[in-house]
Amino acid sequence: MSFFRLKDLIRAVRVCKTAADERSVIQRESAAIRTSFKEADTHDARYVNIQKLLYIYLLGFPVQFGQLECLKLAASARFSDKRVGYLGVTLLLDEKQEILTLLTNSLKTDMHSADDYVVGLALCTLANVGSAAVANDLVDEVERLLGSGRSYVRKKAALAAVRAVRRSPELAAGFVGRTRALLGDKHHGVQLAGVALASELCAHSQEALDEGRRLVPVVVRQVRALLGAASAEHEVGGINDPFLLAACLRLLCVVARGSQEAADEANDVLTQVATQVGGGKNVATAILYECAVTVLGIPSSQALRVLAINLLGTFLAHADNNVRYVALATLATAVISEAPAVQRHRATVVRCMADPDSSIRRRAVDLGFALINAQNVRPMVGDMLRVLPHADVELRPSMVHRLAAAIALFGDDAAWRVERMLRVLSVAGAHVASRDLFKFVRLVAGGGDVDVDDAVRRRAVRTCFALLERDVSQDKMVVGGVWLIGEYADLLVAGGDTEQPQPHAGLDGDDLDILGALGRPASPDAAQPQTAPLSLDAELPQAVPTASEVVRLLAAIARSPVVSRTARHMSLTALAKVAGRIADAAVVASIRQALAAHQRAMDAETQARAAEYSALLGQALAGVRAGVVERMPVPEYADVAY
Amino acid sequence: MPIKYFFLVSRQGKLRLCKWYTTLSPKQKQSTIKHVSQLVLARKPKQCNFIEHNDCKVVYRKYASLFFIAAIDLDDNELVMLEIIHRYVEVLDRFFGNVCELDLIFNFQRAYFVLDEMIMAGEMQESSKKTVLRCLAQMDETEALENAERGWGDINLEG
Amino acid sequence: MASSVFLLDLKGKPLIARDYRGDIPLTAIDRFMPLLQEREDEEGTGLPVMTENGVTYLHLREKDVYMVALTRKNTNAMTLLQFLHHLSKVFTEYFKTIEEESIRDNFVIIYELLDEMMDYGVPQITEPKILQEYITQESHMLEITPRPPMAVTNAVSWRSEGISYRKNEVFLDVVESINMLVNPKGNVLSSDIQGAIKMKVYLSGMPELRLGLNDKVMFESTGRSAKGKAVEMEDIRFHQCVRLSKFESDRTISFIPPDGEFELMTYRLNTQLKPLIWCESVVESHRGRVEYMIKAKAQFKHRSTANNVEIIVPVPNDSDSPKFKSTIGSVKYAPERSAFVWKIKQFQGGKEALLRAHFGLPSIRDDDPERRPPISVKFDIPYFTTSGIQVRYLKIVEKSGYQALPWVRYITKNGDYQLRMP
Amino acid sequence: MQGLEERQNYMLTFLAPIWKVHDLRAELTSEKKDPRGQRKKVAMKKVVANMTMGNDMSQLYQEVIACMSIPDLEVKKMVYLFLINYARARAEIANMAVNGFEDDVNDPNPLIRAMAIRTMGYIYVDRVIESLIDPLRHCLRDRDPYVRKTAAMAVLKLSMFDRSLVEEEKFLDMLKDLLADGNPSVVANAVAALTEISERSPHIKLKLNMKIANKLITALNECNEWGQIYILESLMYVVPQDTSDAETVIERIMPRLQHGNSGVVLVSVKVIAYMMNYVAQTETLEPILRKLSPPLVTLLASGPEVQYITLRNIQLLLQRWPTILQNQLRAFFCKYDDPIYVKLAKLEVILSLTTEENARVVLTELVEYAAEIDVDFVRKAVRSIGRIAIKIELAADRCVRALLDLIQTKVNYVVQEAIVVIRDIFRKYPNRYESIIGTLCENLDTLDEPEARAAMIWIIGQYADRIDNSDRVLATFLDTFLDDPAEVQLAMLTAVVKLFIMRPTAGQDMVPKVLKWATEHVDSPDIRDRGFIYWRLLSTDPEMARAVVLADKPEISAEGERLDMPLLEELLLQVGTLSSIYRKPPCTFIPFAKKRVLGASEALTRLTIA
Repeated sequence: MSFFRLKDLIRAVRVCKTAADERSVIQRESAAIRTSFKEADTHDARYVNIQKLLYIYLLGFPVQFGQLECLKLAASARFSDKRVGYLGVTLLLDEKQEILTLLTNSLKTDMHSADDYVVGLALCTLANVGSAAVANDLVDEVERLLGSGRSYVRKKAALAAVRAVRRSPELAAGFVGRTRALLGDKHHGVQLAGVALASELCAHSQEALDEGRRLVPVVVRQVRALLGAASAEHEVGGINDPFLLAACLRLLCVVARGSQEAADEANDVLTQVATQVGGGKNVATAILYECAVTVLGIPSSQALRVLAINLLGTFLAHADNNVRYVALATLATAVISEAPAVQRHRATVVRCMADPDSSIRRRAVDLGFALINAQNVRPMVGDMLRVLPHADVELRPSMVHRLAAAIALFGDDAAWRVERMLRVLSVAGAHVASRDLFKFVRLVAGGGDVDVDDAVRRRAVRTCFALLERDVSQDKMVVGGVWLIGEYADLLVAGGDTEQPQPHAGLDGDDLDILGALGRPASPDAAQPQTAPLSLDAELPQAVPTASEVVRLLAAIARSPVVSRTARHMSLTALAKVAGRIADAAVVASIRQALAAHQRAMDAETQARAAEYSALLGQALAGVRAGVVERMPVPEYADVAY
Repeated sequence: MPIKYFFLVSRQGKLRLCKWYTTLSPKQKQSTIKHVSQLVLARKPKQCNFIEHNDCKVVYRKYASLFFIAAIDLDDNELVMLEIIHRYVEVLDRFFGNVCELDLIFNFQRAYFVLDEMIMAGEMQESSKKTVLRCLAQMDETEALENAERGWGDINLEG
Repeated sequence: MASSVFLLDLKGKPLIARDYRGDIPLTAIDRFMPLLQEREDEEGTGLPVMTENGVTYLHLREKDVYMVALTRKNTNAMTLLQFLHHLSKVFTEYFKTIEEESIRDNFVIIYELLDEMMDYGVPQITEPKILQEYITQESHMLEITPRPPMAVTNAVSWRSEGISYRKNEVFLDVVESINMLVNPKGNVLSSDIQGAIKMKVYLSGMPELRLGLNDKVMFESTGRSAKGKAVEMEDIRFHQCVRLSKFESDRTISFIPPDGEFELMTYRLNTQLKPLIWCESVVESHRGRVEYMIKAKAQFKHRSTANNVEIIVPVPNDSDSPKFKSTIGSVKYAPERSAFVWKIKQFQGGKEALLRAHFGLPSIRDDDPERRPPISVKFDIPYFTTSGIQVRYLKIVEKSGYQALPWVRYITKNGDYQLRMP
Repeated sequence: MQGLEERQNYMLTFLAPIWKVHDLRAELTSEKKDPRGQRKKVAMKKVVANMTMGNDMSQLYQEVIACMSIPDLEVKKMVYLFLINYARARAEIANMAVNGFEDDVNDPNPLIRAMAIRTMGYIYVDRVIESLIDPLRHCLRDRDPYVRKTAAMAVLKLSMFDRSLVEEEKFLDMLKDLLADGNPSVVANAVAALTEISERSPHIKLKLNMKIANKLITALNECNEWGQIYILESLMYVVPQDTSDAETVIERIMPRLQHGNSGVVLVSVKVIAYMMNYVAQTETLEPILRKLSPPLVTLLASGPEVQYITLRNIQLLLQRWPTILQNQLRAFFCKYDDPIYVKLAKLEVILSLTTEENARVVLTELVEYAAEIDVDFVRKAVRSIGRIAIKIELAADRCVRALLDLIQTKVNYVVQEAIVVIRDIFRKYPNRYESIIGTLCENLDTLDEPEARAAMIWIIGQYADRIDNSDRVLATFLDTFLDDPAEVQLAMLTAVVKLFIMRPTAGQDMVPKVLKWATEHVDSPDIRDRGFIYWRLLSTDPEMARAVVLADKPEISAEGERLDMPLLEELLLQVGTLSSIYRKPPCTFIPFAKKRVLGASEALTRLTIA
């Protein structure tokens, strides 16, 4: 009782004007197909129904009920039924489903078929959805078919073997001996599949890797042959079978990694590729790029490495974004081994960090971080801080983490490190990981690898106070700031210090008003800042509050509906610490009052703290209070290295 | 270089073909396609043809109103992937004769057949257009014969 | 107010983009779909208000089109959403339906409308009838360019001058929709009556209308003892043509109506009602099949009859091979709604009906837990209002002094009528 | 037309060349006969279509501006649209268009004059703005109200470009004059412009006296729905000096609650709620509150978006005036097809409306919700059952029973959610339900959510002396301590210390271990602090430690989750805005948002902390 032929179904869907109409057509048809599966048990009906189901599947509607039917259709004697049936299997089923094992028998039978195309369908199904179990059951057939007289079958068998080995690595041993013949095959398709198989095997067994290294001369010969002769059948943009050529280069990279001997054997042919291929088309660039990756990935000669880096350098200047992207990505991996050569491109990389294309930006940021070293850390961290507020949101956590690492690794000046980290926190505190925050806190406390004195701490905590007064939207800024304010409350409010607080640079609400964001044409910046950005050139703001202002801020954070629970909890502990540091009766009283507000809190941890600290601040415990919350020991454990 | 998945999506975001070479749950598949198409559709013409998504490199190229999208490993060669996509388009072009989106809409299953002759297990299996087209022609002939036996020879052969 | 307004297709691609303030880059709209999907439930309904990076996205979905307003301010969300609603009403009036296609085909006039309906993101005028007077689909040469109609700036912003009919008539429909939520035990959880008085006005000139109802509050305030039954309306909302202060002071409903069709007022009565149509259901699930027994009862006066009754009973999404047996009416499987629909053309008060249904289920099924949608019922009962509301008079005065005829109809029908299943 | 193009796209062959901008340029400059500009009009449509799709058409500006002279209104509008899109960013485009504008502002047709003023205001380019100033002054006094109301908006635009310019050129004064304009729509736009300018400006503070307020309220009757909204919004700037002023405004606004536009209704609610702050006597307030309820319930009959905003605001109003919406509970029961965000918002309101009388009905309904399949909704339903237990003592027994039944369903997230709320019930009713701890402990292995783990640990620690094997049970959480999230670690820290204080021998192995981990192996400064504080307490004086750790904890209050009073007060001034939906002050998500405060007045009665 199905309504449509396939063509009619597609037409019926295409005339639907709304998603609701489409859904209704599909649901009606699906119900009809389900009923038809139960009522008409013929392959003819199935052949049509499954094609329709595949279309329905493509539209995103559920079709699990057709899975068994695909298996049934694949078992039909007709080629056309098998073709649709197996296609259904590969699309509607996957290796995790148990019913897939029901398929093993049909696959086995079909692999013995006299018709190459039937054998091909079975191999293709195995290669695309085979599970470890199915692969193990059929490995004998696959091995046998590798020796088929037909290249059509051999290439498919080799790729089925790739899948088998991926799912069941212990099968690798059985195929190692077959690669030489495959690589030497005169048919390109078989060679291509052979290279894939060889690469896959190398990932799973040392034996295969050894064999692979013995095959280097074969691969080199192959590459040379491709560079030499032209073949109309396989040529693309002036290059003879670039697919095979790239695969061969990739295989060389796999086998010659960590083998000087293999690398030496490949040296000449790689030089030949790097110098001979050209023409500026995508396909030529693709080969050069593959070649450069191989050169840099194996212990190749210094001359060749320089050649590769220079090649990538020219890519970086290319007008085509694809080529620039590739260059940025590859240079990032080469920084470690070829640092000075790559450093030359720093300015370009920084420019790319502001590229309109987010893909380019992302790669440039990666490379930028890889480039940071002790010499350039200050300008580079500055560049990164400038980029950070405009970076894609999903990129920020990793940027922030790497910034923290770079600041810690290469910054030798404590004050500078603290200042930069405060900027990171104030700009992107929402994205800072707990671990990085902890390392920052530890640095300020004096547990880092550089000396921090009270002058630095004082500046830090006063900055925190000023920053938290203007903005509590960056969680880790709040968490870290609250901790510092509690721990160093004495430094924060104490008089008699030599440093004069800086005027609040750029904080005046009036002149920052809307004009920046509104009067001018919209810039990407306009979408970003929650508050006016702190200029990198201006000093961070500082404040020297009174004790009661400190209490007021902490109490406000404890009550704030917008901060995280952790920040709220910590502000209570910070209040307790302030009471320990500043033994002024009025201050203690105001803190007790602030704590009292949380004694009935719904949040259990908040309530516990409020109650505990209230008790601690009571008369009875006045003598020990300061001792209990005195300055915390400096954290010193080993596992905080980057 | 194993391809992880390959799909075709129209400028309106309609899925035209989709093939998975890695195993994911149906929900993961759906959300991947949704997200990746969204990212790709939002790209401007001059931007590069690569984006990153969930530890994959997504390589795409637009032909007329249709985007061809493939995901590969981060260390795979994205420029070669562009060539593979183009090769697939060339074969489709010969197979259908001046192929357009409409051909693929009405003959989506045949687009899968073509793909299966070029890529298996995520690996490229044949670099000769001629070979692919010859094999497809022979299989289609068998299918046509069998359909004629069933008495409805017209089904499925014309768009 | 709004910085920009977008119409998007289902995938989030802009069909129309109108930037009013230039303080949000147009690319910000690219974040709309990802944001929506992050917070979307299974039906695809995401929060109507979302903020990211200081940019707020307010939206409605109208069929396959998202209407989105962006703002950077702490805008009045209700006002903006109402504007989007009106926008969709105007578009419907202009293009019949709001679909991707109709929008693509009419983008020039849509831009004109957007320019006129909102200035600098501040809503201006949203009366379709008036807009149609000077923003039309035919093209204008400048020498015969229209001028802004008086109504755009007038106190009576919904009616143009100079309307004329040969036959002056007014049709009044009093429609009461019954909202009902019943638990599986048959207890009414909530129920109310949503009434509406809809009008079709074909009157010349600028007529003054006055409508009298059996409104209890008015009867009491005027110290009149009600002749018949008086009705106490819980809450009333009026079309903008009704003089609200006049109503507030003496409960008179007086107004100059718009031309053509409109909804004059809605009212609500919050009374505990017995379900007019009540269904009892028994469901038996087995492996591979599921069976239903439904008993329906018309619980209203014998002399009334419910017409076009539809009882919609949900079934699993993947049901197949339906079989039905019923004492009256016809039953049909509606896979597109994942339900079967039992239609009874005429269901007389006090009567009962029975239905049995049987479905097959496939062997491989989705293992997600199943939703439990309620049974819903549709019906209409003519010549009857549940509340007892009556139109006592409709006075029509126009300075030309013509006579006009009012016609009144009453009907009760289902509103949101849900019976939860066991 | 573009639709057609879209359809043709399916037919474009993949390997065909792509269509380019220069084709359009050719069409726009075509020499072919085109007396009425109809060909160019088609080309212009293509330009606009491309612009809409995000393709950059700005290169065509010379050709497009040339089309300004085509005598066709539609073409003119398209050219204007083009200018709005591109001229802001490219001054050369704007400069070229100025001549055309100058002709149009003097056009005899008011439609054209207004359009030119409107469009120029959109183009923030010095040259255009300069040439706008004089015509704008004329237009503000134009004989046609349509032009005047458009000009009022242009002043707003101008102020966004250059605030001082507006003040220097006396445009603000002209706007103020327009408040007395005879035409209601002009008044409305002037009000809208003035309020927004003042909201943005640091030194303009809008304050309306009762005389103006009364005038504006009178104009309400004549305005269209949008104008009414602007006028009503402006009433938030009236600070009543005595109760009678406030009462007058409320009385005169009241009819607006019957308006068909939900925006008008909600903004009226806002003004009334605001004015109620200035009405002292509670007996006057009661009838007002009674009148507010029905319109709020009616708003729930609208689409889900309107429902959502209404619900979020109802929740605010309820916190301030708990008697509002009495007996309306059932209107908030969830419908099957309500979107999840509406359901969640309804649950909050249901909870607020629950009283001793209706608790039973509510509980039945919540248990029903807990059996649905949407995880967020189910969780919130379970949580609400716990909240009701805490809020209404009489219902507590029944709630606890319902929660135990839910735990028996073994649906993992339901169990975990139930354990969390049971911990809170323990904190509200100590020594009443401890007998159920055994049942809770049966589910130890299934707890994988931090909150549930923390709750369970809290329960064990709190009753360490009553649970026989509390040390062993607690020890089962030890293995994962270092991998647990902070929330669980904190709970564990406190629980272990409690155990030690109550049963020193049972806890003596665990305490040093956990304290050592907390202070040396956890990378949270907070947990370290907590660890050291406990450590120092225990090592100084165990009795003192007991006094602190087991310090009296008052019963938690159901009000615990209510908003802070000052915040509530601020949010109630924001009814209907984003701020009211997010329940955050505007300045937390909008840069430079002005804070709204209740204006000082003798009549002001502040809400005090209950």
